[in-house]
Amino acid sequence: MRYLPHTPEDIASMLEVVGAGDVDELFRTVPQDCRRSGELNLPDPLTEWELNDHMASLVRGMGVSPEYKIFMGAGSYDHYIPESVSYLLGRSELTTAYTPYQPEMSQGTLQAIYEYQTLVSRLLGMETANASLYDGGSALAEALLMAVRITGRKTVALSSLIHPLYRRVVETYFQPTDYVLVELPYTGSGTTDTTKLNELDDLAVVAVQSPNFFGCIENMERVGQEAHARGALFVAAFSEPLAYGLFKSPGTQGADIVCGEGQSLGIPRTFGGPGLGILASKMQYVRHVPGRLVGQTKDRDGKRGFVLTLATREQHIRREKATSNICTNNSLCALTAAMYMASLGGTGIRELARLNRDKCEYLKKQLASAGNRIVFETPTFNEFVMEPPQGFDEVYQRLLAKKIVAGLPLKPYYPELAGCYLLCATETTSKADMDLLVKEIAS
Amino acid sequence: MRYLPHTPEDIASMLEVVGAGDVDELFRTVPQDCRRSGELNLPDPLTEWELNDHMASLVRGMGVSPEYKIFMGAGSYDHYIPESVSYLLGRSELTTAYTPYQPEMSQGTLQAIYEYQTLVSRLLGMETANASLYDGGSALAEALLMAVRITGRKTVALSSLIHPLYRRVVETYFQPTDYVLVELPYTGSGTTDTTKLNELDDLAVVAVQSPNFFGCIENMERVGQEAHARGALFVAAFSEPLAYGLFKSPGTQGADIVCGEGQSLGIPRTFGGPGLGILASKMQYVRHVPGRLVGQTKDRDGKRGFVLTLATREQHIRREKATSNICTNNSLCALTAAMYMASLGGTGIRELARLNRDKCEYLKKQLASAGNRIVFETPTFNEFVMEPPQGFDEVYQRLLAKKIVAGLPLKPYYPELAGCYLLCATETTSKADMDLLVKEIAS
Amino acid sequence: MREFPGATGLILNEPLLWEKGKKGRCGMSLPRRDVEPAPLDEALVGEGPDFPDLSEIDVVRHYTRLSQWNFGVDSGMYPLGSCTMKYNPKINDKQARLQGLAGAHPLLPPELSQGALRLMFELERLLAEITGMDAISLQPAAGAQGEFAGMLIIYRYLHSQGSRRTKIIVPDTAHGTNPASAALCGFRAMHVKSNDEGILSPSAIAEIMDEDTAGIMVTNPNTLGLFEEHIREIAEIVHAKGGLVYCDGANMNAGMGVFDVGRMGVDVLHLNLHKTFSTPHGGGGPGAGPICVKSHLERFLPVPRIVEANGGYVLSEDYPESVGKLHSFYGNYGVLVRAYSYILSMGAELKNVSRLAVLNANYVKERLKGTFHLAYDRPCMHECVFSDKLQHDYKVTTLDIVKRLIDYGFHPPTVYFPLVVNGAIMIEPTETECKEDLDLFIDALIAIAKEAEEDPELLKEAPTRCKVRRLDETSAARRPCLTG
Amino acid sequence: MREFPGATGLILNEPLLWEKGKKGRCGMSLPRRDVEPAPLDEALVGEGPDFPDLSEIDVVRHYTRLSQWNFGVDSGMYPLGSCTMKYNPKINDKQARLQGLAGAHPLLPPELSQGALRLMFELERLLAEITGMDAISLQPAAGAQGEFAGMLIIYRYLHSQGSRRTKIIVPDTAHGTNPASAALCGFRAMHVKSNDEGILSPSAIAEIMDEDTAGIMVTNPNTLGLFEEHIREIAEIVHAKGGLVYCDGANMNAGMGVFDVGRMGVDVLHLNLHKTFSTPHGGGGPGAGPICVKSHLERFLPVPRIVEANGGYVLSEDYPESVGKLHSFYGNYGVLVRAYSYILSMGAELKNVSRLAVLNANYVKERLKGTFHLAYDRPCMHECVFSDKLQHDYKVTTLDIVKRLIDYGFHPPTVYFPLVVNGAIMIEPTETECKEDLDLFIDALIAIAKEAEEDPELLKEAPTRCKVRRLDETSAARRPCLTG
Ligand SMILES: Cc1ncc(COP(=O)(O)O)c(C=O)c1O
Ligand SMILES: Cc1ncc(COP(=O)(O)O)c(C=O)c1O
Repeated sequence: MRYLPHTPEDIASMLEVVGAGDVDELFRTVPQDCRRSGELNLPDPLTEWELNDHMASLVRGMGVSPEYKIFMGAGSYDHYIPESVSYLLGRSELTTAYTPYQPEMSQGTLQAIYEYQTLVSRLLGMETANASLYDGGSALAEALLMAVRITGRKTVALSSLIHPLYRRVVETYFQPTDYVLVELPYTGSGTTDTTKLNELDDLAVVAVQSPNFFGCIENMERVGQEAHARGALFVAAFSEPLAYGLFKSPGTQGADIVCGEGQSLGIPRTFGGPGLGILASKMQYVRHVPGRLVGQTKDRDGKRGFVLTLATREQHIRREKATSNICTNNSLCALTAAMYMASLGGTGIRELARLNRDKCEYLKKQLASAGNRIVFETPTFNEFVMEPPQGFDEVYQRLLAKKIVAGLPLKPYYPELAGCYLLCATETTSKADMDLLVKEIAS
Repeated sequence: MRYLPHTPEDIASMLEVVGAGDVDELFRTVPQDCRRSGELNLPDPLTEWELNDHMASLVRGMGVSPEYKIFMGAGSYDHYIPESVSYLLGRSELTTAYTPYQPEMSQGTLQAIYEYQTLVSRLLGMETANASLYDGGSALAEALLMAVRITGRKTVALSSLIHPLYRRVVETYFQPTDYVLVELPYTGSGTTDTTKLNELDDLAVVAVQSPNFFGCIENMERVGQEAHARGALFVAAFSEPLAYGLFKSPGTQGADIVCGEGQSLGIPRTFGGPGLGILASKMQYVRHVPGRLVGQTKDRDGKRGFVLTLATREQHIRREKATSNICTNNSLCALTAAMYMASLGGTGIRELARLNRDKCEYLKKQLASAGNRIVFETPTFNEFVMEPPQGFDEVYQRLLAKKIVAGLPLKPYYPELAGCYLLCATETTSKADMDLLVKEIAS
Repeated sequence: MREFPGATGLILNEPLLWEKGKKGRCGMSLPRRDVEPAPLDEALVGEGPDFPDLSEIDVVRHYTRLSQWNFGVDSGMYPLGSCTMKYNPKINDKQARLQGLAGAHPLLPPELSQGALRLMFELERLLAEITGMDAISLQPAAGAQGEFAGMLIIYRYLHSQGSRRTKIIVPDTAHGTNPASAALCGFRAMHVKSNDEGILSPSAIAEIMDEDTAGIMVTNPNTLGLFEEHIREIAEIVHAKGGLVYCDGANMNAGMGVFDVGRMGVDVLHLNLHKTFSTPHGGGGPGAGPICVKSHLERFLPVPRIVEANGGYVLSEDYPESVGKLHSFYGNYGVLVRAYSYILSMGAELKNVSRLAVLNANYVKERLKGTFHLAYDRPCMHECVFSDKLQHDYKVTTLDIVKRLIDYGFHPPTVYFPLVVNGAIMIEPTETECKEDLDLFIDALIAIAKEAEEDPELLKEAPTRCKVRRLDETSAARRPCLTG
Repeated sequence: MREFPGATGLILNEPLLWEKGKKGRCGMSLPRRDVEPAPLDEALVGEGPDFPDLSEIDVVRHYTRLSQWNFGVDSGMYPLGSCTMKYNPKINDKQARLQGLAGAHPLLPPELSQGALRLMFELERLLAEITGMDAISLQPAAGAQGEFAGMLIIYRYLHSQGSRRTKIIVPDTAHGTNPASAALCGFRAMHVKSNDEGILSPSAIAEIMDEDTAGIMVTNPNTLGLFEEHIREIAEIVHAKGGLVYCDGANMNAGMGVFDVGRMGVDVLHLNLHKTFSTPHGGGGPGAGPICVKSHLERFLPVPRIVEANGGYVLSEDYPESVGKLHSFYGNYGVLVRAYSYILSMGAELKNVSRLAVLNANYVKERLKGTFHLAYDRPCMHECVFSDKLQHDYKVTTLDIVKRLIDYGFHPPTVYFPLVVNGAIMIEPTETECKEDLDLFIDALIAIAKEAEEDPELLKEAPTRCKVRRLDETSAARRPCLTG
C-alpha cells in the first residue's frame, strides 16, 4: 500500500528492537473483551483509479452550476474564486501543518492569520478578530455566550431575521444553560422589530443580522443604541460579508461583537462546509474572545515575528474555565478568505459588491414587472423575498426539471411566509440567466 | 488589468525619472514605417470567468476518455498519472524558473534533472542521458546527426518500422545535408529486414525502434551486431519506454545511442505535446551529445551540488560549431518523468509493464478468436496490428458514433497495409472495454 | 548514515499585505457588468474596507514566500503527539474539489443532492463498522464540538431519565477540550488521578462516582499513549450509578481493526477525522469530529440525520429528542469527503495502519528510553511520552530540547502535555513514517541529549536556522497587537 | 524603505532518490489486474530498471524539499535578459489541464478533435494580427527550432528560385541559437559587427551581402535591447541581392501593438510563446517557437497545416513544397493552449504590456546608469545592458556582482551576453514587476556597487545564503559525473 512504507524486513528488525515476537504482542495491554471479534468488514480497497471512477459516478446527478442555474443563497453564496487562490491553497507547507504551536517554524501560517485578523477587522470595522471559528452558527453562539460572560446578565434577544439555522445552533449551545433566549419579531418592511426589548429585563445582548435572512439592510445603528441604552451589548451577525464592501460595516454602527459566516470570501460551497466562523470584537473585550488569536511580537534579535497569544483564555491552559472549548478551528478557510480579500483589494471589493447588488436589483425589478410581489421594501444586498402568483409550487418543480432552482421556499423556516421564496443573485448570475428565470416563471 | 501593476501615478513618476513626456516617446527609435498603422484588432479581453466558459465550450465534443474508449497508441499512450505527481508539478519554484544558469539558486531543478538523467539511463541500460530534447522525432534526428558526427560517415540506415512521423522529422532535419537516408524494409513477421545493409557503404548508423511501430519486439542485439560489424553505430529508438520495465533494454542489447519519446512516463497526451525527447548515450560519446547536461560537483565548502556542464558543446558557447541548436528543451517534462519513475519504482514499473503486456495479449487473443487476423506473429508489448474482415471501414465509423476509436488505420502510413489497424491496450484499458470492442466489431 | 534534514538556505522576506500594493491595482478578474447600476440610498453606503490593492503576482509571491516559512507533513516528520500528523494523500483533496461536491449548495432539494447524501450515509456506516458503535452523526466540526455533542447527549439522556446531574469525571490525563466541553454543558469536572501505571484504576472511579455524576470522559488510548485496561470495569461502575461513559476517540489511530469501542462499555465516542483519517490539518483546521453512539442513545443524535427513503437518501429533522443542530448545515463536508475517500482507499488495510502506528511508537520508545526519561515504561499504543527529567542536571528543559530539534529539521513533538508528566515530550510518529526516517529522528534526539550534557548553550540558543529566533511570547500577551 | 527580500531560513536536506527507499515499496497505485498473465518468452525479458522503491510520502517530500532550493518567478524578481520572465497566470495552466485537451490523442479523427484544431487555427490568426505577418506554423517546439524552420524555409525558397547559397549574415549581437540553427541548415554564418550605436548599419550589410548569401538573421529589438532602426533599408539591400530577411522575434515583448514586423521587410519571423506570451518556463522548457512568414513563403511552412474545411477544421498535408515536419505531432500543444488563453485574456491590452515592459526597462536603465557602465546610452526597448567596467578597479567582475545579488534575494540578470559587451549584465524586468519591486532591485544593485568599492570580499564570497556556495564548474566538466 503506497501509504504504508514498512517492508517485512523493516517490521522484523523493528520488532527485534522492541523485543516483541510479532506486532500483535504490542497490543497485549488491550483486553480480549475490548477487541472486535472479527476482522474489519469493509469494502475491498479501491485503487486510485477505481476511486476516481467511484467518485465520478457518485457526483453524477448533483445539481450544480454551470449545468444548473441556482438562484439560492440563504447563507451559502456562489462567488467566483480566482484560480490563483485555488493554486496557492495547494502550497502544502500551509495545508499539511497544524496549529502553529512552534512559531519559529510556522511563521507562514502565523503571519497569514495575523493578516486575516486584520483584513476581517477592517472589513467589519472592528478592532480585532480571532483566528476563526467553525461556521456562522457556532460563531453566533460563541458571540452570545461571550456577551453573557461580559455583562453577567441572562437575557439574550435574538432577531427572528438572523439565519434560522444559526439560531438553531444557538438553541443547542444554550439548552444546558439557564440563560433566556428571546426572539424579536420582524416588521412588515422586513427588518427586526425591537419594541419587545422594553419588556425584557436583565438584558445581556441584542443580536441582529444585516443584511438579514431576507437580504434586507437592518438599521444597525438604531439597534445598537437601543441595546446600549439598556446596558446590553450589541452583537451584529452576518451571512454575506461581501455586503460590507458597499454598505456600512457593523463596527461603524456601534457593534460590540460581530460574528458570522465567511464562506462567501473565496470558499467553495461544498455542501455547507467547511465554511468560516468569523468573530470580531472591540479590543476591550479581547480577553473574553473564544478561540485562537495571533499576535505580533519580536524574536531575540528584535526581528518582527508572530505567535499564538492570550492563550490563557483557551482550553489547553484554562481547561474548564476557558472562554470556549474550541481547539481545532477553520484556519485554512481563514487563510483562503485572506487570499481572496488580498486578491480583491479595497477597490475590487467595492466594485464587486456593487455589482452583486446591481444584479440582484435587476432580478428584483424584472420579477416584479413580471407580476411577482416583492414582499419587503427595505433595501437589500444580493437576496430578496418574492411572492409569486398562486400555484407556483408546480412551476418550481417544472423549473427544477429544467435545471433551474428558483430560490429557497421560505415555508419551512417562516410558516407565515408560505408561498414566498428567497432569491439570490451574485456576480456569477448572468443577465441572460436572470432573463431566462423571469421568462420561465412567467410562462 | 490584474497582470499589469502600474498605476497612473507609477507611470508618471517613472516617466519623470526617465525624462520622457509619455510612454510613446520611449519608442522614438522605432521608425514610423516599422510600426503598425492601426491598433491591434483583437477580440475584447475575456475575464477569467468568460475565459473558463469559452474554453469549456471549445473542448466540448473532443473525443477523450472516459467518455470515449480509445484503443489507439501509435506514439501517444494513455497511462494513469498519480495525483501526487500532478500536485507536485504545481510547485511553482520549479515550474516558473528557467534554465538553471545560476546553480546556487536552482539546485532543485538541477538535482531533479540529474536524477532524471540517472533514472532514464537505468531504464534504457545506458551510461548517460541528456536533460531532454523536444520529442521523439527530433530526438531521433539529433541522435542520427550525432552518429554521423562521431563516425564521419554519410549513410544512415533507418528501419521502416520506426514511427513514421519520427522518420518524417528526420527527413526534415537531413534535407539540407548531403547525408544519405536509406530505409530498411520489414519482414512478414513484423520486424526490420536488415539484409539491405550489405548494399550500403560509408554506413554511419543503423537505427531500429523496439518495440517498433507495429508493437513488435525487435532483435536489437542482432541489429547491433550487424551495425558494429560494419563499423557503424547502433541507434535504438522507442516510442513506449514502459516496455523496458519488462523487456530487455536497448543498452543491454548493444545500443550506442538510445533515443525516443518519453510521453508515456507520466505526461498527459495533450494532443501530442509537450512530450519528452529522450537521448541516452555511451559515456565515450558524451561530448557529442546535443542539449543540456547536468553534472555533480562540489561547492567551495566541499558540499555536493549540481551544475549544467560540458557547455562547450552548446550553442551559447560554441555557436555555429555546437552539437545542436537546442536551447530551451522540455525540462518540466523530464521532471515529470522523473517524478513518475520515482513513484513507480523498480518493483512498480515491472508490474505495470507486465500488466500492459497482459492486457494487450488479452485483447489480441479475443480479437483473433473473433475472426480478425493478427498480422504479425512477433511478440508485442502493448500494441499490435490486426486485419479485420472486409468492410471494416463502415464498422470503424459506426464505432466512432458509439464513442469507440478502434485503433489507427495503417493505410496512410503503410499503403500496403490498407485495411489493417494498429491497436493499443494499456493498464487503463479495462477488460470490460476490451470485451465491448470485440463484441462491437463482431456484431 | 544519512545527514539530518535541518539546513539553512535562501528564503525570502515578505512584508505584511498592507505594506505592499498601490491604490487602483486589483489581483482578481472582475466580472463584466451586464446590468445597469441601480439607484442606491447613499445613507446606507459605507466607506468600504481599507484593503491594500495588489496585482495577482503580488498575491502569488506573498503566499508563496510565506509558505516557505512553514513546515508541514509534506516538509518532513511531524511527530506532534495526540495529533496524528500522518501523510495526507493528494488524491483525497482532488475528490473534495469535484465540482459536483465543491459546487453543491447545502439546501438543494434532495433529488439534486443524492450523491452528496449518499457519501454521508455510507461514511456513517463505515465509521460504525470501524468503531463498533451503532449510530453516528458527522455534524461536529471538530473533536471539541464532538465532545460537546457527546456531553449534550448524556445531558439529554439523563433528563429523559428524569435525572439532573451536575458533575462529570475527567481524568488528569484528559485533553483540555474535555473539561471545557463538559463545562460548556454545565457539568462540573471532577478530576481523578491516573494510577502509577498511567491508567485509571476502577477503585478511584468507584470512589467518586455517585448519583450526582453524569458519567466519565475517558480518552482511550489515553494521552499517555496507554490503553485504559480497566475501561470495562470502569464502565460498569459508572453505569451501575446510572451514569454514561464518554470516550474521546482522538487516538483511534491506535486501534482500527483491533478495538471494539462498543464492547468496551462506551456509550458515546467521538472521532477526529483530521487525525485518524488523514485529512490535512490546514494549519489548525478545518477538521471533523463525528459522534458515535450505542443504539440506546441514537434518538439524541444531532439533526438533520441522513436516512434512506425509497431507494434514495433524505435529510430528516424528525427526531424530537435530538440535541439539535451544532453546525449551520451538516458539518465540514469537505473533510468528510477526504475521510471517505481515504477509508475506501484503505479498506481492511486500516488494521495495518494501526498496527504499524503502534509499532513505530514502540520502536521510538525503546530506542529513546534511557536517553530520555520514559514516564511510564509499559507497552505503548500510537504514541509514547518522555520527559526532560534526565536533562535537569544540565539545566536543560523540554522546550530547549525541542527547539533544538527544529535545527535538526524535524517538527517538535507535543510538549508539556499531558499535564501529569512534568516537561512531557509526547511523540506520535504515525504509520506513514518509514524506519529510516524514524532512525534519523531518534538519532537527532540522541545527539541533542549529548549536546545537552556537553554544550547546553546550543539548546538554549536554538532554533538558529529558522527565519526568526525564539519569540517573546510574554510581551506579545502583555501588550497584545492582534491587527495591523 | 522595504527590506531586501534575501534572507536565510530553515530548508531541508534531501538525499538523492536512490539514497532513499526500500525494495518492495511503491509510491503509485497499481491498477487491479482483470486479465490473466499471458505466456511470455523469457528470452525477451530483461532485468527491469534498478529504480529505488519509494512510498508516496517519500516522493512528495523529496520534490517538496527540492522545490524549496529553487527560485522562480513566483519567488521573486527574475530579470533574466532576453528571457522575458514575466508572471505566468495560473488560469492558463488550468486551461491546459482540461481533460478535453490534456486527454486528447493527437491522431484522433478530425471530427473528434475540432476544439483542439480550432484553438490552433485561432491562435495562428491572433499571432498574425499581433506580428503583421501573413501565415503561421505553430509546430516549432522552441525558438531554436523556429529558427531552424525559418532557415529551411529560406533554403527551400532559394531552391525554388533555382539558387543555391552557402552563407548567411549573422550580427555579432545574435543569440547563439542563430548561428547554430543556420549551421544546421548548412549555411555558413557571416558575422557582421553592430555599429557604435549598437545596431546594424546598412553599409556594413551592403558590404558583405552578395549572391551567395541566403540572407540575414536579425534580432529585433536586438539583444542589446535596441531597435534595429535601419531594418527596412537593410531588408532592401538583402532583397536586392535576392536574399531573404529572417527576424528573431524572441524580444517581441517590446513591441506588441507597436511593431509591424511585416512592414519592416521581414520575410520570416519566429516568436517565443514562453517569453512574450507568459507560458511558464518550466525550469528550461517546454516552450514554443511559432514561425511566421509573409504570404510569398506560406507554401513552404511545415506540415500538417490547420485549414478550414466546410465549417470545421482539418489537418492538411497537401503542401508539396513544405519543408516538412519538425515535430512528431503538432508542436508543444500544451504551451499553445496557455499562450492562447493569455492572448484572449489580454486582447488589445497587449499593447500596454509592451509599453510597460519598455517603461520598466528604461526606468532601470536611467536609475542604474552611472552606478554601472551602460554599454549604449540610448533609449532601450524591453531590456538594457550594463557591464562591470566601472567595477574593474576593485577587481570585481560581473559574476561577483550577480552572485551577490542572489544574497539580496533576486535572480541575477543574464550575464556575459551579448558577447559584444564585455562582462555584460543584461536586465529585462518585464511589465509584471511593479515600481516598488523595481526600486528594491535597483537599490540592491546600488548597494552592491558600494560594497564592491568598500568590501569586495562580500562579492567574491557570495552567494552565502543559498543551500550551496559557488560550485566548482571546472572540475564538473573535467570529470563529468552525469548519473548516480
Ligand atoms: C485527545 C484529544 N482530544 C480532543 C482533541 C480536540 O480535537 P479538536 O482539536 O479537533 O477539537 C484533541 C486534539 O487536539 C486531542 O488530542
Ligand atoms: C534572442 C533569442 N533568440 C533565440 C532564443 C532561443 O529560443 P529557445 O530557447 O526557445 O530555443 C532565445 C532564448 O533563449 C533568445 O533570447
